[in-house]
Amino acid sequence: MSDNLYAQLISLTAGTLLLTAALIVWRRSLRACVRLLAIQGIALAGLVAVLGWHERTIELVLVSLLVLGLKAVLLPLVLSRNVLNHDDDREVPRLNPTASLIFAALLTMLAYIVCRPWMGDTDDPTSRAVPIGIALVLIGFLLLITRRRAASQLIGFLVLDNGIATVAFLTATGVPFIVELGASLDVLLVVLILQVLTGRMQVKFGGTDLDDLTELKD
Amino acid sequence: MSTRTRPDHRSIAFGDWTMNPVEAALTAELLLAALACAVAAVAPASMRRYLAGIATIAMAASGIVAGGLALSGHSGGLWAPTALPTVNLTLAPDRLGGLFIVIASAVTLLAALYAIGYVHGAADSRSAWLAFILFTFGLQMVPAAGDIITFLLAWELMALGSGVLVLTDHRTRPQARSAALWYAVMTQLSFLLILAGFAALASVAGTTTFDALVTVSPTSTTGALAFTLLILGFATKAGLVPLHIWLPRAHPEAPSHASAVMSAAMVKMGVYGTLLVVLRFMPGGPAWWGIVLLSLGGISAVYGILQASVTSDVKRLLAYSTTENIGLIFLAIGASVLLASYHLTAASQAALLAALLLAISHAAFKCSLFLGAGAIVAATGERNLDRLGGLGVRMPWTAAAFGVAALGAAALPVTSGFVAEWTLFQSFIHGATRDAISVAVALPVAVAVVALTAGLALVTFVKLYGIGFLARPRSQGADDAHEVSHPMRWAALIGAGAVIALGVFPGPVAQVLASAVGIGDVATIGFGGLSLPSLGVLLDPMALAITALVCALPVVVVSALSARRHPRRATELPWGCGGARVSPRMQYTATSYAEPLMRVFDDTLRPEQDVVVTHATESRYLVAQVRYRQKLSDVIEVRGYRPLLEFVDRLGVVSRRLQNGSVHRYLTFSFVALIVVLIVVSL
Amino acid sequence: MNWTATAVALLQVLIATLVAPLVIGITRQTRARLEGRVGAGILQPWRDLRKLLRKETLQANGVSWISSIGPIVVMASSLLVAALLPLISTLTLPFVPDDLFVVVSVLLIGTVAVALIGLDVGSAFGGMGSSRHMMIAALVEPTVLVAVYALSIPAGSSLLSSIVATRLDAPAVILSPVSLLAVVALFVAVLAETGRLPVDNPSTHLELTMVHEAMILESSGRDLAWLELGSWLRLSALLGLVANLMIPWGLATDATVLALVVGTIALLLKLTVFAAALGAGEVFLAKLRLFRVPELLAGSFVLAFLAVTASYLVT
Amino acid sequence: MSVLRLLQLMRRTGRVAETAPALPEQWDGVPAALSGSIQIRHVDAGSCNGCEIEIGAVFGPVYDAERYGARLVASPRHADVLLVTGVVTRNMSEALVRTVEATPRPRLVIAVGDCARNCGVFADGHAVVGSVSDVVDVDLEVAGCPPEPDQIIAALRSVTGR
Repeated sequence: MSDNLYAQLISLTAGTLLLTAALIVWRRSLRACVRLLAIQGIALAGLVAVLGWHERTIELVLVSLLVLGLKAVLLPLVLSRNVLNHDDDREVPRLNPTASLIFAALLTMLAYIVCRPWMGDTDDPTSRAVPIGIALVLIGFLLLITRRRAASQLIGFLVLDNGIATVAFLTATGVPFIVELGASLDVLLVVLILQVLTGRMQVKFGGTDLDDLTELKD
Repeated sequence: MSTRTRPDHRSIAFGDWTMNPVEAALTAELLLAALACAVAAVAPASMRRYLAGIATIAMAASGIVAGGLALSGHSGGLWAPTALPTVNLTLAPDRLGGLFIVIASAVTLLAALYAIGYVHGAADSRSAWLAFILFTFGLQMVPAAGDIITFLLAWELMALGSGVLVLTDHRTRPQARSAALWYAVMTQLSFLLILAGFAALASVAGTTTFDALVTVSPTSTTGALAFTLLILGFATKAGLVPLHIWLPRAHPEAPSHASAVMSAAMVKMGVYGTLLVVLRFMPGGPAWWGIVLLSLGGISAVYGILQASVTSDVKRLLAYSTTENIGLIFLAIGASVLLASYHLTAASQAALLAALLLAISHAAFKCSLFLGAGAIVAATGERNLDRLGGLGVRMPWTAAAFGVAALGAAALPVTSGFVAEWTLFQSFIHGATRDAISVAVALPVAVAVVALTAGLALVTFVKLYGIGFLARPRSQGADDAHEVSHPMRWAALIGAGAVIALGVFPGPVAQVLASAVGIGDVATIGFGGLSLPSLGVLLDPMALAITALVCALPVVVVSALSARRHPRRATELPWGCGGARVSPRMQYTATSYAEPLMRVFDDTLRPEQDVVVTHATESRYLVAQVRYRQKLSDVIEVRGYRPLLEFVDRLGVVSRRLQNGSVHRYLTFSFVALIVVLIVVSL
Repeated sequence: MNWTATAVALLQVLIATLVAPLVIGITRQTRARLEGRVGAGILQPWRDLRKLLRKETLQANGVSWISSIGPIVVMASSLLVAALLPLISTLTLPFVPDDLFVVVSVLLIGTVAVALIGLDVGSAFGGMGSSRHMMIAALVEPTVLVAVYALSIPAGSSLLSSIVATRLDAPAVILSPVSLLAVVALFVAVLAETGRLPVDNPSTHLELTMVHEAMILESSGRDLAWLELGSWLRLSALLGLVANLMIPWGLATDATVLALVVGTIALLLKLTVFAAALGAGEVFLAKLRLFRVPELLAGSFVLAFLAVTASYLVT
Repeated sequence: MSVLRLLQLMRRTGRVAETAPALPEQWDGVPAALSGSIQIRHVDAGSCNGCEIEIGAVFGPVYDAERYGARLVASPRHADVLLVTGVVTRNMSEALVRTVEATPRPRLVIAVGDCARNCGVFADGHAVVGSVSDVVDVDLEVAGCPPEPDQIIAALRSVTGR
C-alpha cells in the first residue's frame, strides 16, 4: 500500500488507542469502560494488521487476529460478565474525573517528551506512534492507582497491557508469534484469576472496593 | 534635591532657556512637586483639596511631558552630587522609562482630578495630601532614575508615601492598621531583595549607573543570583502569587484615588523593574528565566482571577484582578524571553509588545474601575456587592465609565484589553515550534492558562457590573444613591475613553510602544489597525466595529418597523410566576452568582461554609430559621503565611532566652564576637 | 478583491440568517419523527419568528436599557460571526481577519449580552440562568482556544479560513489523530456554547433546570425574536464551521459565481446532515447534572490538549 | 437503556401519531398575527387535574398538537394563548389575573373544561371565586369534564388554522 495511506492508518489506529484510553479515564460507568476497552482492542488489532500488511508478514496478521479475538472479544466478555452480575456499575474514583483527566493529559505529554530522544526526527510512522504506547502504559498505571473497584482495576491493568503490546509491536515490529501467544495467555490467566477473586470478594464482603481490603492485612 | 546639569553637557545656569527639553521638563516637575507639597502644607483646610489637587495635576502634567519627550527619544537628564565621592544621583530616563513615566503621570493626573471631588475627612488632611504627592512623585521618579541609588530612593519614597495612605482611615477602620502592617512588611521585603540584587550586579560592574551594569553576563552565577533576587523583589511589588498577600488588604483600605494609583501605576513599577532586568541590564537571558517568569505569571493570573471571581467586596475583587493582570504581563514577558532564547525573534517581539499593551491597557481600565468603585462607595456607603444593585439608573455616568472599563478588563472587542490579548495569542500561535521541547510544552499550557483566565475574567466582570449596576437595589444605601460630583465622574470617564481609544486605534499606540523597546516591524493598517508584518497578522478594530454596525443595521431597521406598529408596553411587574412583586431579596447576589464556580473550584478555594437550622419548638419538622455562613479566606495566606509567622514567633520566644538583661552576658556576647572577628581576620 | 470579499461575506450572512431557523426546524423535525410524532414541519421556527415580530413587547418597570438593546447586540454578534466564519467561501474581509481569537471574542459579546439581560430583570430565574451560563462560558473557553490552536499548527496560521483551506488542499490531514481529537473537542465546546444537550436542554419547561431559557424568560415580542434567532444563527454558524472542518469539500476558494453557488449548495447539504444528526443524537442523550458539566468540558479540554501535544511533538 | 435497544424500540413503534382529523372551521376572532403558530402557557386555576391529564395527552405523541403549530412554553411572556383549567380558587384568582396581564397582546384565553366554563361540580364551594370568565375575559371555551383531547385540539386548530 502507499506510504501515505500506511502512515494515515498507523496514526489513525494509534490515535484511537489514545482516545479510548482518555475516554476510559473520563467515564465512570464500568460498562462504558468495558465497551471502550473492546474498541481499544480492535484498534490494537488494526494496528498490528496494518503493520503486518505493510511488512507482508503472515505471522503478524495471525497475531492481529489473535489480539482481536482476545482483547476485543474475549476479555471484554469476561469483564462485562463480572460487571453485569452485580447491579451498580458506577465507579467512585479516588481522584475526581476532572483532575485525573488533566493528569492523563500531562502523562501523555510526558510520554512524548521521554520518547523524543530516541524517536529522533524520523518520518517513520511506526516510531512516531511509539509515545502513544508509552502514554497508554502511564494512563493504565493512573487507572490502577485512582480506581477503587476491582473490575476497573482490571480495566486499568488491561490498558497497561495494551500499552506494552503497542510499544512492543511498534519498536520490534512484532514480537514473535509464540511470545505474543504466551503473553496473551498470561493476561487471560491473570484476568480469569482476578475474576474469581473478585467474585469471591463479592460473595464475602458484598463489595469489591479495594479500600476495604486494608482491613484484611492481619 | 539641588539640580545642576551634568558637566559633560553645556554647563549652564539653572533655568536657562537653552536647556535640553527633558532636563527642562524634569526640573519643572521637581519644582512643581515642591510647590505642591508647600501648597498642601500651608493651604487652609477649606481650600486644600482644590489647591493641592490642581498643584498635583500640574506636577503630573509636567511628568507626562517629560515622559513623552523621553519616550520620543530625547536623551538628557539631571544630575546631582552626593556626600559620597563617585556616587551621583542621576535622573536620565530612556525610552522605556519614559513610557512608564507617562503611565504613572497620566494615572496620577486622573487620580488627582478625582481627588478634588472625592477627598474628605482623613483623606483631606494635610498629612494625607503630602503623602499622596510624595507617593506619586516618587512613582514618577522610579522610571526616571538613571542609577541604582536614585532608583532605590525613589522606590522608598513611593513605598513610604503609599504606606501612609493605606493608614489614612485607621481611626474609623481598625483593619487599616493590619493592612498597613502587612503592606509595610512586604514592601520592605521587596526593597531588601532589590537592594541585594542591585548589590550583586554592582559588585561585578563596579559602579552604580545603569549604563554600566550591562557588563554582567546573564549566564554567569552573579547574573543568575541578581536575576533571582531582583525578580523576587519586583514580583513582591507587583503582587504576584505567592507574594501578593499585601495587595487584597492594602488596596481596599487606601482611599480610592490612592488605590487607583497603587493598582494602576505602582504595581507596574514591578513590571518596569523586570523589563529593566531582562531588557536593559542582562538582555538575552537563558531559557529558564523565561520559564520562571512564565510560570510565576501563569499561576498568579489563574489564582488572582479565581479569587476575584468569588469575592463580593468590590475593591478586594479589583485588587485580585490586578494580581491577574500583572500575572498576564509577566507571562507575556516570560514567553518573550523564552522565545528569544530559541531565536524565535518575531514571536518573542510580539509577546513583548503584548506585555506593554497589557500594561497600558491595565493602567487605563483599572484606574477607571477603582475610581468608579470609589464613586460607588461614596454614593452608597457599601463595598459589598451583595448589598448593591440598580446603580445603572441612579448613577448613569459612573455606570457608563465602569461598564466600558469592565469590558476592557474582560478583554472584549473593541477595547484595549482585547487588542493586548490578541497580540499575546498571536505570539503563542506563531511561536509554535517542534525544535525546543520547553517551548513546545510551555506554549500550549500558556494558551490554556490565558484562555481560562480570560473566561473567568468574563464571569468576574459580568458579575461586578450586572450585580452592582443592573437589577434592583439590595439595600437602602444603594436605593438612595445619587450621581457623584463632576471631577469624580470626569476622571472615571476619561479613563474609560482611554480604554476605547487604545482599543480602536492600536496601530499607532503599538508603534510607539515598539519604539520604546526597539522592536522593528509594527505597522498601522486600515483605520489605525495593528499589523505585525513578520507574523503576517493584522487586526483592525475599527473595521470590525464598522462590520458589526453594518450587520446590526437591518436588525435595527426591522425593530423600528415592528416598534412603529406594536410599541413597547410597560408592565409594573417582572414575571414572578404570578406572585406579588418579587422583592429585591429574591434576586441573585454576587455570592450566589459565584456559587457554581465556587463548587467547581472548591478544592482550590477551600471556602468555609456552615448551615445552622433552628427548628420550631413545636416540632423539629418545622424550620424556624436557616442561617448560612460562608467565609472565604486566601488559601495561600492560611496555608503558607500563618505557619511561617507562628514559626517566627516560636523562634522569638526561644531567642528571648539569650537576652536575660544581665550586662555581663551582653558583654560576653560582644567579647566572643570580637575574638571571632580577630580569628577570621588573622586567617 | 476587497469589495468582492465583502459582498461574499454579506451573502454569507444573508444565507446563514435564512437557513438558521430551518436548521432548528430540521433538528426538531428529526427528533419528532424519532419519537413517533409527525412534527411541526421545518418551517415552524420561521412562523414563530414572524408571529413574534407582529406581537407587542412588554417591559417591566425598573429594568434598564440593557433589556431593550441587549437582544439587538446578541443578534448583531451572531450576524458578525456568520460574516467572519468561512461558511461558503474561504475569502476573508479586508482588515477583519476571521482570526480565531476575534471570532471567539465576538461570540463572547453575545454571551455577555444575554447574561446581562438575565441579570437586568432582577428575578431569581434570570440571575440563576445568567450565573450558570457564564460559568459554562468560562470553562468552555480553554477548550475552544486550545482546540483551534491545535488545528492552526498544521496550517501555520490562526485564520479559520486558511485552516479550512489547508484541509481542502491536503485532505489527509483530516483523518490524522491531531485533527480528529481537536474537532471532537471543538464539537463538544460548540454544544456547550450553543446550549444544546447534554449541557442545556433547549426544550425544558422547568425553571430549575434551565440555563439559556431562564435568562430570556422575561423577554417577549421582538426582543424574544432577536434572542431566539440570534442563538439559532450562532448554532448554525458554528455547526457550519465544524462541518467545513470535517468535510471541507465544496467550499468556494474564489469569488466566481459558479464557485459561490456550489459553496452555498454544499453548505446547505452539510447543515442539513449535521442538523439531522444533532436532532437524532439528542434523542439518545439526557441533560447532565450542572456539576457534571465541568467534567464534560474538562474531558473535551483534555482531548484538545492531547491534540496539541500530538501535533507538536510528533514530527 | 442502551442505544441499540432504543433504536429497536423506535423501529418497532414507528409513527404513533394518529392521522389528523379534518380541519375545523377557523374561529373568526383570531388575530392575524397568530395564524400558523401559537405558544401556549397552561394555568391551573384550581383544577382536579383531570383536564391536565387530557392536556398532557394533547401534546403527547398520539395526538401531537405540535404538528398544528401549537407549543407549550415556560413563560407567559413567550405565550400567545393561555389554557386555563379548573374553577378559579381564591388563592389563584390574583395569580390568574397577573398571568393574563403578563401575556403580550394579541393574546387569547381558552377556558378548558366545565369547571373553567361554569364551575362545574365545584359551583359555590367556599374556596371558589367563580368561573374563569368571572375573573378574566375568555375568548374560547372547550366543554367537557374532562374534555376529549380531540376537542382541545379542535379548539387550538381553530386558532392556528392548520
